[in-house]
Amino acid sequence: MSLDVNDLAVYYRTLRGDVRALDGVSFSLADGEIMGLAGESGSGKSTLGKSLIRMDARMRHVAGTVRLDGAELPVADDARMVPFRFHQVSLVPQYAMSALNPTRRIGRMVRELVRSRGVDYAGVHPELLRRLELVGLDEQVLRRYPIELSGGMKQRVVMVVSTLLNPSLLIADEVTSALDVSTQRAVAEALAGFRDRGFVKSMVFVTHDLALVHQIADTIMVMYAGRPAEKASSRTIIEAPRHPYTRMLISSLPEVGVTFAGKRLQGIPGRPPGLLDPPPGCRFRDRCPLAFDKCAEQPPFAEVAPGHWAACWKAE
Amino acid sequence: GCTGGGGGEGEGGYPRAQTLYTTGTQWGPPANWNPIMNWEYTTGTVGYVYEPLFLYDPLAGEYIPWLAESEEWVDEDTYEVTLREGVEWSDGEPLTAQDVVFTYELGRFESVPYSNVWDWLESAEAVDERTARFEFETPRYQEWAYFTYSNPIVPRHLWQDRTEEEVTASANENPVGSGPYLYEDHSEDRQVYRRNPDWWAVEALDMRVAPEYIVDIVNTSNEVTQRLLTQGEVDLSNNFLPGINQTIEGNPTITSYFEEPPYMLAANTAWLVPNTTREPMDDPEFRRALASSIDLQQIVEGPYSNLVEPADPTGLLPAWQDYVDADLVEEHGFSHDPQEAESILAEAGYEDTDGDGFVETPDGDPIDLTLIVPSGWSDWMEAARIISENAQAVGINVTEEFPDQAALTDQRAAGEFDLVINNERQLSNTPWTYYDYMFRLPVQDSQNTVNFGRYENEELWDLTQELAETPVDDTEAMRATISEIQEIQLQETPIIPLWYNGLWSQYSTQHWGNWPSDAEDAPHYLPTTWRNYNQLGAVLTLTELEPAGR
Amino acid sequence: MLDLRQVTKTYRVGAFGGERLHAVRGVDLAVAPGEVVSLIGESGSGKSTIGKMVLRLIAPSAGAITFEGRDVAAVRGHRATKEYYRRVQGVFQDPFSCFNPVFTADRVFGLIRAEYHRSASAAAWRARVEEALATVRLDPAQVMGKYPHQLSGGQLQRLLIARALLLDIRMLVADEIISMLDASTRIDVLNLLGDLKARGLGILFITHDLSLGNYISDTAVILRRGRVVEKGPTGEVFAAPAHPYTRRLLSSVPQLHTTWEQADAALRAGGERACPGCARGGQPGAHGPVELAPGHHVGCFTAQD
Amino acid sequence: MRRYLARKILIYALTFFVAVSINWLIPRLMPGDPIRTMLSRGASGDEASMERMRAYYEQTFGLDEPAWQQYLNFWTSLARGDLGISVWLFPQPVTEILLSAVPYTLALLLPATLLSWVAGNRFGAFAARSKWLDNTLLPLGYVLTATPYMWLGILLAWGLGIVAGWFPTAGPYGFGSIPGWNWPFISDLVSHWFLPFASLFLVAFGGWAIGMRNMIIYELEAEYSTYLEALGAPRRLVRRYAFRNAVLPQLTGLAVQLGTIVAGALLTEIVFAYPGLGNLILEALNNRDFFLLQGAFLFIVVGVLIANFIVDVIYVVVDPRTRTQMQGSAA
Amino acid sequence: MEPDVRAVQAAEGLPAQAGPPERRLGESLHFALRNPKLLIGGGVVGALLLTGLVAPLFVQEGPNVYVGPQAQAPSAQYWLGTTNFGQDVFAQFVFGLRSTFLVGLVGGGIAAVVGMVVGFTAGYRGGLVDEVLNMITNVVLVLPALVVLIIAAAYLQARGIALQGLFIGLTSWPWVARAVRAQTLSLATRDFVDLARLSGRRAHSIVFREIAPNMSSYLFMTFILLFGGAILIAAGLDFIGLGPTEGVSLGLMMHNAVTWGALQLGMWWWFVPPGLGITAIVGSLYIMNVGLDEVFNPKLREL
Ligand SMILES: Nc1ncnc2c1ncn2[C@@H]1O[C@H](COP(=O)(O)OP(=O)(O)OP(=O)(O)O)[C@@H](O)[C@H]1O
Ligand SMILES: Nc1ncnc2c1ncn2[C@@H]1O[C@H](COP(=O)(O)OP(=O)(O)OP(=O)(O)O)[C@@H](O)[C@H]1O
Ligand SMILES: [Mg+2]
Ligand SMILES: [Mg+2]
Repeated sequence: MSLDVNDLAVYYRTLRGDVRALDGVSFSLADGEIMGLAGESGSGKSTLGKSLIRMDARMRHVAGTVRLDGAELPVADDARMVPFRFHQVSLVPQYAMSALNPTRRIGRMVRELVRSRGVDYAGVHPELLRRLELVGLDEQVLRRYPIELSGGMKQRVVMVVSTLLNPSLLIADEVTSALDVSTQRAVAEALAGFRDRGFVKSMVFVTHDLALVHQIADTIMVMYAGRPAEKASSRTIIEAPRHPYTRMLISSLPEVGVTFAGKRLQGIPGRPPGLLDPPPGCRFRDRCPLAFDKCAEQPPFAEVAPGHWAACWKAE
Repeated sequence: GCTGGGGGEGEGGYPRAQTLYTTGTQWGPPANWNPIMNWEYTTGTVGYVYEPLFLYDPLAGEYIPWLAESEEWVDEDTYEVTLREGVEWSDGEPLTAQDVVFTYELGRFESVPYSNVWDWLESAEAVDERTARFEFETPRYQEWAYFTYSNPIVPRHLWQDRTEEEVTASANENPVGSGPYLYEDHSEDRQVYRRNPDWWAVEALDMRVAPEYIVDIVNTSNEVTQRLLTQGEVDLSNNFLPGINQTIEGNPTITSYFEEPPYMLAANTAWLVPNTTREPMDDPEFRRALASSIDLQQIVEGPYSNLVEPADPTGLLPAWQDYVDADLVEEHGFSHDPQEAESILAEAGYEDTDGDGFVETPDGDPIDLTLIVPSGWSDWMEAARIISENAQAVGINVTEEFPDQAALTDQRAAGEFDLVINNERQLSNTPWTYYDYMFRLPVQDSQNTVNFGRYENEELWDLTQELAETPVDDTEAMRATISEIQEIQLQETPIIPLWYNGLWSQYSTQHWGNWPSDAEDAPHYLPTTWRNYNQLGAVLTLTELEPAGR
Repeated sequence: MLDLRQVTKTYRVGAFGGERLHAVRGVDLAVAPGEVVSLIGESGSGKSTIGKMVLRLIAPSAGAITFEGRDVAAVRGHRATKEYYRRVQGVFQDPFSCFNPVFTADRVFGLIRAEYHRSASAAAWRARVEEALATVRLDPAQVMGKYPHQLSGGQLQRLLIARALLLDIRMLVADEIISMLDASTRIDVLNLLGDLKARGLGILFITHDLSLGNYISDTAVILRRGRVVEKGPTGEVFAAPAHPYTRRLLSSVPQLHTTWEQADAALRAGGERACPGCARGGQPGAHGPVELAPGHHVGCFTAQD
Repeated sequence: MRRYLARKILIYALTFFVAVSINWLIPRLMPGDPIRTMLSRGASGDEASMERMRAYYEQTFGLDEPAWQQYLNFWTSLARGDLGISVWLFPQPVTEILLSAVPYTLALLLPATLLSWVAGNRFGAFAARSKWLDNTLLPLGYVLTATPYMWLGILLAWGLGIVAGWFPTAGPYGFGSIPGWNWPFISDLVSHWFLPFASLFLVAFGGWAIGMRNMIIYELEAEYSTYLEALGAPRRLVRRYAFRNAVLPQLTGLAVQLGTIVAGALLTEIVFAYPGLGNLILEALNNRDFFLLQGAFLFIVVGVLIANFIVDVIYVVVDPRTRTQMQGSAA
Repeated sequence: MEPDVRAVQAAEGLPAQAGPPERRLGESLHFALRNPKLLIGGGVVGALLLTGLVAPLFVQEGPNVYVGPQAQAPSAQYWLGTTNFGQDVFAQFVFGLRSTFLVGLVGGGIAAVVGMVVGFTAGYRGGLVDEVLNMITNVVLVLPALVVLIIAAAYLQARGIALQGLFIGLTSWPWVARAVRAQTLSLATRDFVDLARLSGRRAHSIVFREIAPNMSSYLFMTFILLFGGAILIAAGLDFIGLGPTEGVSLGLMMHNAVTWGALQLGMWWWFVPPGLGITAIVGSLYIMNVGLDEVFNPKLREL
């Protein structure tokens, strides 16, 4: 069990009260597992990712624990998290395009970063080159400034840098959203390759594109309004989802071959609840065709089948 | 030891005890040492380096033979001047009558300031080594006397090959003169002179200038000068320093000519010049009413804190007191008297017909006058405020305006103004210079130096010319003519005297003593470095100075 | 209805504008009433540039665009432009950036009224707006008077479409209107476009998502580096992509029921690099559109890049 | 790069042309006649000789020619490096006057600008995001930038000069000193230089410190900083990066502010009777000395342009972003 | 002398708007009321402004009238003492405040307007217009403003405070133009601009009705900086005697105090208040500006 998140709750402090962006999230991640984290915008995917490595000043850890490789991650304590970062947990951020200091040559930045973490740069340099090559970049990029690289290149550089110290857990947040299909594919495959080669043990791959996540992830967790809705293997999620939200989501995805004239797809009516003061009970209740009285009570995120968790009273 | 002021005492500096620091004349970096260019030669060029034939001491009212030993009007039209024996230029050449003749011959160049001498001078020749003779078409005695002391003599042997441009447009670096000092050095903010050990007066007059060095400091602002004076870095300041009266009272090391108000000698008269080509300033009654409305005392006590004195109704400087006809002043003079002003106005038909509190002309036109003084001349600006207030108090609508100085000069020259304050003419050997300033005719399109009010009175101008042709030693005749002038002047009031501007001068006794003052035993010379004042005997101040503590 | 002939757009870039960037090169295409034409291509292939040229937001460097027989370039002056916009409207990619964040969202209607329907009475206008909102299936109570951030992307996007419907439009340029939306709201907007098409509107649908292009459009136009490399009835293009580029693009699209490996395998099986256009006599790497089947053209420009 | 420089140089050349032409024009539009102003300082009051002299000097200065001719003459002599003769300080060549004044201005300007920039940036970066420093020391910075140059100058002159007696308050060196390469003179020089320098420095320092503080806060919020922090980079490194990036806009700020700083220097010179361009300009103006005014202006414009150019070049060297923009498009 | 450009440059990073007005207003107000920088800065400026507006009403005679004894230290009757001529320093101070604010308002306002018009036009129109405007901006930028102002000031025969403000405004706009241009460039790429064009809007109303409102907080901050800058420039001009020839201003008071020997005479009451007044106004404006930045920019807010 590489990562074990238990009942994690993280709120954003705002003027008008706490935004309950993560409210009781539990899941675990096995060694070597790539978990796709999907869900609508605002469902708390990024918040979860950030909580595992570095909370920003506005985030407040309310409850829950995170264990990584058996050791507790002090997620709420910025200073105590430092030793874990980069070494144990690492991140390919959503903003990878602007994650590199625009005025430093990439090589120099990497060197300074690595040294500042107490690692001998000379020791990792060959590995760095090897990995760059692996993602299709040559040594030259180290002598370039970020602006001289295309979006896809920067994305790949960040991937290599973030995983340079072979962290146990990698969080990849929307790393492909800004790329077009062919680059998207290359980047996604490279990330999977990193896992295969053992550069990272496990990975949380955040995206809102189910079709994409399904290509590389072992498992998928679908989030809804700050809570996990369903988690299962990719195949199961696509082919036999149990949570009504997941089901509706998947059926609204057009595929090549499906046409408007042929088969009119249906979206999910309504909007997710605001997280400032969410209603009690199942948060999908308002939009759920299956909703019934019991949904006024929060369904547990329960294992409905081996390796298949869902938070729905009707999931069985 | 950073107070620096006096500079290094030993190596690399002028010894403080033997150096006189002056300021107040030079407003920009020393740029030329050309005595002919009398508007901007570096302080001391004339007086310290070049010298005139005579000095005129206005306090004593007498001419002091300087390069000249004596002068004589051989006949009405012929003047002969005899030089001293053994006077040498600082390069060792003798100073001769040829030099004197040459200097005046330079006036044949139209660009030389005294070129107008040739309007009435016929010829100049050297009779012998020491005697020069001048023949006149019209002997303008007063003006000639003025020339003999104000124009310095230049060395012919160095200047004779100079072109007009070299004479009137060259810097004349390394000046060779006959005076008590030699050019030593200059930089952007100072001019340094060193004593001339071979100065002729040491032998001839047993006179020596006390400071070995004179450092004249370029002015930047009054504020800086005050600082330097307080810090003892400057010995003699010829700046108008407001509030200096308090310093003089409170600081024993800072003194001036008088111990009490007005503290300073008078240097010139400030006039209120009405533009007599405009209504209603063309009306003597109106001018008189205006004159009576002005409370000079308020100006003297206000902006000047008693550093100046109100002017005599004739406008003549205290040095010319003898020429003021007291009876006439008694009869026709004016003084601050608002009621009188109002009644003059009423009698002359100036009444407030539209009820705005200000009088209109007898024709019923509103009067709205502007008094201009240059912006930045803060004392005058304050004075202008007071004058406007005073005038308004008697119903004359005057408002003050402060245009830029150069703009004002334009307006003044073109006669495009109502009222302006001016003090162009300085202290001199004769009141003639003042009357020339007031009444000069004909009025031209552009009046640049005289008669800004464009006042036309043939009679006064004739009298002025008569005065010009009166011998300077015939004081009776002079007085008679001047009385005639004053009789008309006081009734016409073409130009209103305001106050006497001071010969601003304050000195520190920290390093030098025996400064001029009105005390019995003190020297009575003009304590100034202003341009053209050395010829008025200011240079003699230097001969009287004594190092402090002796 | 809309015709593009040899439309080209060249940008001057670099210091002094010394370099040329060919954003669009010799594009021919046509949109008929009631037809959805999708423009598909990678980022930078010139899709938006075409859309903007149609909307007269930028001027073509060469070529002609005609709308209902009139040359669009000839539309000059404020009045004529307004008339043009009465017929042709656009909806853009990012619904959030289409709304001025400092004003309420319904200001987009206000602008239309101020420019086109000054004389309409308030009541008549309201009725008109409500009708348009009904068409896009929005509840006026939910959207009127709200600020853009208070509305979802789908709502905003529908507001924009409703805005276009307030005018008597014949042609809609929809530039990536769904890429910023969540999967669940996306389909609603697409369905709406389908409804509009049924009303006889011509739609230029710009996308880089091939599956969406397929879902809604009648004709697919594949752009690559400013050139049309393939053009044809959507079904045909997707079922039998002719140009290698189209094929590669298709194989990279993540699909729910096909993995990338499977897609690759299919691609290999189909003869990876063969260009049917060349096979039909086009000069390899340099031929313009070659008709493969009725209305299905393929161009091959590899040699000229 | 070369193209970029070529373009810049073109812009600078045009700017130079326009600025200098404006300067040629403005004094000539002003009321007031330089020759009359010059001669009226003299003692000779004779109208007739005055008129003759005026005509003579007008011709000497070429002011009797038509304006367009004067303008052409101006450019042709400028091309020969001849700035004409000063009216006020007749007959000194303008170039000479300026050459003796410029060193003083530079002696104040260069160190004050550079040191304040460096120190201000360091201090601002140091103070940023430290609540304590931010709330205590930075207000001081604000007060400093908000202080009129001359006011601070005078306060210093009186406080440290007159009252404390630590420093002389006027002139470039003691009025009794004779310039030379010896210690007494050099220390004299430095002690005179210090107060004007300090007052310029302090005002500018406050400005830079605040600017830096504001800039660096944004940089610390930037995503590359967040990324570094997420990877556990120490604060030192994050700040160092932020500092470097924040300095770049400060560099542009330097170019933008130069005109202002020059103005400040001129005022300071006036307060401390420092014989730089400050007093020259003011007096040249009062005396309608077109030629000196043009010359001084030219010096300043050229100086500012050169400084701007240097900043531009430095900017290109240190900020890779500008370089790629210059090449036209991103890779 | 010139506004602290850097603060504005920093603010360029500002997300064009942090939410819609009604929420923004509420939030901004909330943060504004809790921002000590804004409160203190605003408080000082406000207090001085109020003094400048109200106090002159209670001064019986004009500021230049000789009302009392000469050179008197502060007393119950003359709160700030009197000048060498017996003018009431307090009266001068409050009138001076008024004109100092006026200079700031006129100078800052004109600079803001010119800078914005140039910046908007250059940024929105682009192309040749942009190049030309950029060139003009550059020229004005390198022209040493003070020197030009000195010349301009001398050119005017009589100078009022408003006129001085006008001239200051006309020389201090370039950096605003640059900044506004940059902002406009980025805002003009927003789709709502295209949409407005599609709605048949004309260019000027797009700029002023669509783009400008999005920069309102930024423009406001710019104006504040210009305001302070204009005051300082005016003080510099006044100080060297090229200030207004009519009326009073704080700079003029300083000038008068210095020329009339207030320092030598130890008349601190004449010399200190105007300098302090200027420093207080400008300093508070700057501090206020940083406060505003923190209020408008969510990134800088501290909870
Ligand atoms: N700084 C913040 N302050 C207040 N609320 C925030 C903040 N950041 C995020 N939130 C709220 O927290 C919730 C979760 O946000 P999060 O960014 O984790 O969503 P996400 O699933 O990553 O969405 P997306 O797909 O758009 O990236 C949202 O409702 C969002 O509005
Ligand atoms: N104003 C412009 N100036 C210079 N180049 C431009 C401009 N606008 C677009 N381009 C360039 O033109 C090319 C086509 O751009 P366009 O926006 O049409 O692409 P696109 O297919 O819409 O891409 P995306 O999917 O990213 O929106 C790109 O290389 C782009 O960089
Ligand atoms: Mg996210
Ligand atoms: Mg696009």
